Amino acid sequence: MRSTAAYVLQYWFFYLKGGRAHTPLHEQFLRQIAMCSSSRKISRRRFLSLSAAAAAGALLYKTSPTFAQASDRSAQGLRPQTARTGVIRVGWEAVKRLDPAFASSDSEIAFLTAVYDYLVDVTTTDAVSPRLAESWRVSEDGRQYTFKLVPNAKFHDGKPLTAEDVLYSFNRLRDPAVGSPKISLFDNLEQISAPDDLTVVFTLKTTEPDFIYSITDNSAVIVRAGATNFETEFIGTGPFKVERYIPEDRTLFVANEDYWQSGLPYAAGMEHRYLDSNAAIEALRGGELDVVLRMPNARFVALQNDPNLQTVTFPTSGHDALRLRMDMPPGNDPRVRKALKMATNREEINAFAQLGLGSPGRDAPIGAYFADYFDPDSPLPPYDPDGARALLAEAGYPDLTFDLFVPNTGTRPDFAVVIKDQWAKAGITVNINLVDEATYYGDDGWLEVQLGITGWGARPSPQQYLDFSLKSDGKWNESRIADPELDALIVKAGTSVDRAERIAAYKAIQRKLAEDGPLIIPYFFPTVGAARKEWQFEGGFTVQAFPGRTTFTRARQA
Amino acid sequence: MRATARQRQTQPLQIVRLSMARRGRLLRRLWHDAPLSSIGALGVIGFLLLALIGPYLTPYNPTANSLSERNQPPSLAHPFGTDNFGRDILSRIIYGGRNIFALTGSATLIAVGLGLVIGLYVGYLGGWLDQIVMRLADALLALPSLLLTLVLLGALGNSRFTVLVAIVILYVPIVTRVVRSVVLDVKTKAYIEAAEIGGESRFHILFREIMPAVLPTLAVEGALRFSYAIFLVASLGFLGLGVARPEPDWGLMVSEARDWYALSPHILFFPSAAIVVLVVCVNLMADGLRRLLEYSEAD
Amino acid sequence: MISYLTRRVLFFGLTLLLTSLIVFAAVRLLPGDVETAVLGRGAEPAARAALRQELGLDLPFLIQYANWLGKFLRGDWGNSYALKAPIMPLVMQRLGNSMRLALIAMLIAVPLSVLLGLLAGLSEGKPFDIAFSLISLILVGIPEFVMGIILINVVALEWKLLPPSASVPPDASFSEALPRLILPSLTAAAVLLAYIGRLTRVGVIAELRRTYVRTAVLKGLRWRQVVFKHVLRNALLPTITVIAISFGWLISGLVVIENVFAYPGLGRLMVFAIQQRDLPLILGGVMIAVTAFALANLIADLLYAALNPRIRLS
Amino acid sequence: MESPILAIENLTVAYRLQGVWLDAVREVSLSVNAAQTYGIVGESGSGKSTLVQAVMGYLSANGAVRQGKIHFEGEDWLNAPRRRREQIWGARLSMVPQDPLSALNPALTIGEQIAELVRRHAHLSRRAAHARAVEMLQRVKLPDPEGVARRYPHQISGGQQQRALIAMALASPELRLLVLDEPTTSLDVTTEAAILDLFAELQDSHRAATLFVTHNLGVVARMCQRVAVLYAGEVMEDAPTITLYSMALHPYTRLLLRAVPRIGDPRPLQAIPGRIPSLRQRPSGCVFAPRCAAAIELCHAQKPPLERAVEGHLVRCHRWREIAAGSLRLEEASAELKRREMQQAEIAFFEQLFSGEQNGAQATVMRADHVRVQYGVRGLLGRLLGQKPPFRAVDDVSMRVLRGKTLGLVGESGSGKTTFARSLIGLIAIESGEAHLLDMPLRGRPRQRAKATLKAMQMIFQHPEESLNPYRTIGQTLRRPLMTLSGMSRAEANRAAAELLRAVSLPADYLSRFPSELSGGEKQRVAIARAFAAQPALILCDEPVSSLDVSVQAAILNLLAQLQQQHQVAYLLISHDLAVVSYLADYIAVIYRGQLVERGTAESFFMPPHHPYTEALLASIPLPDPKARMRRIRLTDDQPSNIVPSGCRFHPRCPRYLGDICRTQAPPWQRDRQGGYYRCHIPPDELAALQTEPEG
Repeated sequence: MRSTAAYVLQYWFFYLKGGRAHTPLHEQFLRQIAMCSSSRKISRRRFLSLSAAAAAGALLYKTSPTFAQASDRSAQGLRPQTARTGVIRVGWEAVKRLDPAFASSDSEIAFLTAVYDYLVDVTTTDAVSPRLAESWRVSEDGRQYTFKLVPNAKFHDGKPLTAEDVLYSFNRLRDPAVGSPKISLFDNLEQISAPDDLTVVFTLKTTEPDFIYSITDNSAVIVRAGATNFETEFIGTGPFKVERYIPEDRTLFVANEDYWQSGLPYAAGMEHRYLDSNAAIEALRGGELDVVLRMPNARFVALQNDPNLQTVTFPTSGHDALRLRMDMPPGNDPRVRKALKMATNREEINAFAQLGLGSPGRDAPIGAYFADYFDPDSPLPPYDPDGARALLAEAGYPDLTFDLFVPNTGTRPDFAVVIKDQWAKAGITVNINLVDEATYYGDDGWLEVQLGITGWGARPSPQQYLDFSLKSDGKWNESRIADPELDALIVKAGTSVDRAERIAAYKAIQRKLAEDGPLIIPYFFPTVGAARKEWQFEGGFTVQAFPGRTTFTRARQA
Repeated sequence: MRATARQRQTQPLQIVRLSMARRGRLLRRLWHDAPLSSIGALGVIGFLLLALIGPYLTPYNPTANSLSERNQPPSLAHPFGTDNFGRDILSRIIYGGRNIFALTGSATLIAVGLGLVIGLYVGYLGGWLDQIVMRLADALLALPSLLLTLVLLGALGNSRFTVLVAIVILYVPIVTRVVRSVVLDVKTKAYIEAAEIGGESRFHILFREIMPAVLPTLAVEGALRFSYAIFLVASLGFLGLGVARPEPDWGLMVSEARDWYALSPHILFFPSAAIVVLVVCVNLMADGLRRLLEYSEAD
Repeated sequence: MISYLTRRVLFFGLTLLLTSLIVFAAVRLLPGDVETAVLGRGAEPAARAALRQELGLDLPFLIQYANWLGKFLRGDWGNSYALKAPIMPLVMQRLGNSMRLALIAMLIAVPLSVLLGLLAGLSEGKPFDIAFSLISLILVGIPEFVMGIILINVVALEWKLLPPSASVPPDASFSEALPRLILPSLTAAAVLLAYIGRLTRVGVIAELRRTYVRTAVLKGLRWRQVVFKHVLRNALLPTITVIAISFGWLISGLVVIENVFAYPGLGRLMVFAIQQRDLPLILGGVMIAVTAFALANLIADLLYAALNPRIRLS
Repeated sequence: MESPILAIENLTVAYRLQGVWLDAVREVSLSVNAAQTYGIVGESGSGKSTLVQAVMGYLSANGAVRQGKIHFEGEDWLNAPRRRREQIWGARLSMVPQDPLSALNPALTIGEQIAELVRRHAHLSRRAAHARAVEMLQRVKLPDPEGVARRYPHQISGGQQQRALIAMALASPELRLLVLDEPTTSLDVTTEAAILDLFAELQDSHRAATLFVTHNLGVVARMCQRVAVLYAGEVMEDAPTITLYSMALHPYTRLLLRAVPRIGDPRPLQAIPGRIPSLRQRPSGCVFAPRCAAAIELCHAQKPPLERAVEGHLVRCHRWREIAAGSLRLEEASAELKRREMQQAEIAFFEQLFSGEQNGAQATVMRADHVRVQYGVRGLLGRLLGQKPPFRAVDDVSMRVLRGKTLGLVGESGSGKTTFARSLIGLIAIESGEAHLLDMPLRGRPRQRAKATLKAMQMIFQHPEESLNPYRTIGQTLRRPLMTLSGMSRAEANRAAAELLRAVSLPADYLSRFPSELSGGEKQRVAIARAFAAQPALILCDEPVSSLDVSVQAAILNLLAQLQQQHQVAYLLISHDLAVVSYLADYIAVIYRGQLVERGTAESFFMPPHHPYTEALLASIPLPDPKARMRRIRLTDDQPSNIVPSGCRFHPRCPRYLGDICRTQAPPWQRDRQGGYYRCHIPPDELAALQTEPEG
């Protein structure tokens, strides 16, 4: 039976599809969603990536004082040299600040990643890999990190890289006068020294097993000693040189012929185009772009069906956290916090907001990405809206009403929309206030609101989330949680050199947060990417947890 | 000589208060001469009725999500299908229509009302005040409407109220200009002078003697403004400004559906079609209004 | 004519001045303080104060305005907060891009719409006229973003006739850029076409009813002569104005179109600037858009006056 | 006898309005011979424009010929294909339209508009066509024809535009029929006279037949050899001009002739009550029967045929024989009708209204001393904005209006007469000088004036269409001044409004009507009632009848006269029409370019000596009498200019221009023997002698 509207639609389908008959796409898509949301099966590829991460982690955190050596260094130089061809075109949102001390968005970091080098890098599986530091060593007490620099790195202006540049780069990030928001990353750093031109030593005040991740931070690129003018002069040691930067339009890069990793990059150049994600996807489909790494999930699902594209998803530690302030009613009542957890169906939220592409969250910022630390059995209250309603009534809040503040970006509004619906079943009224993201974070309003959704980007270690937002003295303690026991656990997790002790601490933290935390974290973002098949990626098409860190040095035009 | 091109003199349309029979005759004539205009007017009334009583007819909550029913193509249960949250698109369009009429309609009404009063006063009084107000109006009109709205949205915050204020600020100068041009014409008419020498108060002259002559033109202008406002709000919604999610706003629905059209084109189609149909209907209605006024003028 | 000219130019200047005041005031109302925008979060109070002084934010509003205006007129438009680049070249380059788009849209829309409007007006009430009216009405009713999405998906992605994005490489020659500009131009032209066409039609119909047309017919002139020599000459005069007005519309329309097609035009820059609360950039961009619009109006007015003997010779 | 140029047989033309065909012209037959000028006279709504369109073969889209034939030079004109018509239009058949400005293309030069016609038909070169255009402009006596050819329509005056159109119409040497569609209606009386002279002259030079369509009986009398009287789409009477004016057989024609005011004729005008039925309401019997004083049952029941009374005299009336025999005295019949009409008027009402004010010792109601009025006072901004330079419309005008008397103020358009009245009532500011009304100073806008001042002076406006607010009922309109100025309650005002309506001979149920439902004459009656509502001492009448049809005009003038007699109200009567002024006025003043040039009593006014301007005005009036001798004093067109001539302002156009003295010295006021004053350098006796000389 078919209404007139259905006929009109049929025509519209046909029209849009240029009149070709085809299998209705949405059915495929629905099937896919069903798979993702109903079964928790871990895909093969995902399984592999998880175990790789575990292996890398094991390698890295060996307490033995031997040098860690990355395996992929061996690949370098073995490949036969071929002429560099092609310009790989990548779609990004517009860049604003190109000063490493301030850069934050994917596109800005992508720019830095192309122009500069990190001392050490992270892999897609959260392992630390060498870059300008060809090797490094952690002292017995865990307070000294010694990095050996590659000998043949040169800046784009020809000056060879020395330890002095590394010192300058890190000291600049630590300098209060510069005012980098990353300054606190290095609070624990006592001093940096350079025993010789190719050796850098970081000395910590106290033990900090995750300190290596601070070295891999997005901002921690190595700049030329003395450089200050980062918005107009782009001199790094990286694989690409900036040929031309056209604000709010594009950046043209050319391959750095003198790159110290000889043979890289394979492409003759790279182009970053700054456009919004819809336009970027259309450009990708139309062959105007080669790679798009960040996009709405629905667009990604649709792209998976495009025969011209290769797609990839990886889990990350990035997530959206719904959080309630605990220093005021009703958030100060544990029953309320529990009731809210009970009123929330996380799977459904994941299915709606992430189309099942995300990995499930358990109300703590530690997800499956951190395979060692993740506790899949933390005691979450079961989904029970009626129970939640009863519990609220018991707590004296039978008609709870919240103003929920939500940045207007990503899947956060979708999250909010579903929460509104779910909580309504428990008798809770939610008024959604979508706020412009720049305003929301810019004015620090996000720290003040009672109920808000905060997006947290991917980080290589769970410790940062805990230090910043869940310690009573955390810089961004948005929920105003003040639990001495939790604080102690966080400190222990962040400082202990005993691996087992750390794992135990992380699991204890997860348990606490699941039972009585101020957060609801229903999912961890996937990182997604799509590239045209004209480009081949050595080692497969991969995307970093923070997509901006993805390098395209090993992309080759077919 | 003030007949610059842009200041197109709007002739006052001589609609005369009519007896019911004459009104009926004119409507029949309109139906006969311009059935499309009549259909447009009926369409607008239809949309209005739908917005008023539609919510009582639809069984769905426009913001209620349903995982099991997402992205369904049109069916009997969901004539326009469901969107990516499993929300009934027809319901959302109906509620969105409410938004259109409530926000856009009231903004247009306020702008038309303010423009009417300002236009009456400056047109009738003339002089310095008139010059200043008209220069100011020129300046506002020189701002491309969407840019002005964006700046205002930035300045006053992104809320429905701001959209309302923006539309009012945008349209008051335009309406003022139109009203003023009619007033300039009417105020030289002998009956206005007769009222003046009859010792009538300014209020009486403005609102009892002049205003009726302005109203017909204003009705046409108001209808056009309304259709432009629908466009503007839709464009804002599309740019992610104005009405916030999950409110059912047509422009917002189009914008959101952009992620989905490859998978479920109907999510994009229906709100787009709703915008197009309503705007076309409003334009047709404005055309019909103009014709009616011409008739009564010629009659 | 001379007095008319001076008056128009005077009004032009006055309008720009008032507009700049309005925009300046509106922009000053934008929330999110400038210091945070420039220095980032967590800046030292001293640095903030220094910046305030440097930017002259301590001064009374009108003095700020006067300072800004003085600098603006001297071509010193300052640096963009967000992009850290001088504003003038940035805005000018974007304006150039937008103009290029607008120009192509006009080149497509104006001749076609005048022709169709004329034909429809001449065949008032006949099938061609009805078809034209209906189609133009629907075109007017389709928002640019819907039109853009349809064109991208059908023409670019399904038929693969043209590139889907308008992201034109820098230094691209016109012929290289052209294929990328066609779709956005068409989107802009569609509404323009309907709009100008409808008004031309109305103008032609109105002129046909004027008494002088009867005089011309009763001279025994051929219908062709009557239409092209008498009617068109008068009917197209208001069309010039309409084109100028639609140019203003185009600037607004381009904001949406440039966003849909990712075209590096002024409109997209403005949306970006407003999102970033980049005050100097907003001011510079809006002022240049307003100037362009007002200039188009001025030119149209002068052209109208030059072509219309009633104004030219008064 | 040669065959006629134009032969119309039994023509019926109809319009399709909302799906119904309505006849605008019915069963009209007439034929126009070569070199003949055939007049068609009719009031508005008589179908004369439709007839013209049908003759031209250019009906509007919703019009069609339902029956009948038109032959043009023996050729079936109605069925001629478009191509054929295009060959004939402009070449053998031309038209001079009513409103010259709108008939000319604003975007083309005058020369080009004429030349293109020549090129089309005579196939001349561009240059030769232009030369021909200039030659034609010269033939229509335009000064500087070369210059005019280069100008655009808006740059020349209305009279010149009309001359240009005449030149265009006559440009083809093969012209056989010239159709004149009210060619002088929109022109000033002096311009009209000059244009009529031109036609008369040109008639001798071209052999084309002329169809002259007008509403003005005076024009017809002067120009035409034969006249057809059109009423409600039908020919009422068709006769040689002399016969028609002396021995009209149709009651309508007779009444029409008696409705025109004639200079020096104090008899009350013959008004025709009612109005022309609209297209929808054409009666089935005689179309004139509803307004006819002599109508009998037969007239209502049966349509009279167009009968031949004598050879060449056709009439459509059942009772023409009685009229011809003199047994039916139409005047008596209509006097009877008028009595019936007057019974409705509640004369007592006005007496009661005015009773409180009977201390009429004060003879002067209004006096104005050295009043000056300036237009377009501009400040700095105005100058920057390029406003026009200021223009003094009224310059040093002094006058007195006496209780119960009428002062007629006469002048061409733009002479400042209306401006003067408007300055008195406060619609425009007085620049200098002063005016008093019953010793109350007249200063400021109406809003700033005392109630008593407003109450004592009211105004009747020129256009009835504009003087009533179309959005307010008659009742609302009449009630306002009663409440605002006389302080009545709403109920009292309602009653009084009904009385007022009765006083102007309108039924009381008009109170709930809207102006669009009234005819022009009825609207003007309402406007008069409104003016009287405040019981003023002075009413300014600004061209009160100029936009009304002849038959209605008479009724309004009669009403004004009668109301004045009853209530001793004073009138300041402004008109360009000396006949109208002479009918009502006790005193007459003539204004030229803002200055009075002559004033005196009405009795003496029409006797020489006159100011030369007055003389020209008098000579311009087309008299509704074909035997009247025209004095040929003609003025050149007034140049549209704001520059006031030096010396005597009239000297550039003066037919009695003396020389330098006129150009350099302002003329003095001179007193003639009858007690009138005029402002001229020529002494009274000399002037009187000049003006009584018989025309050569």
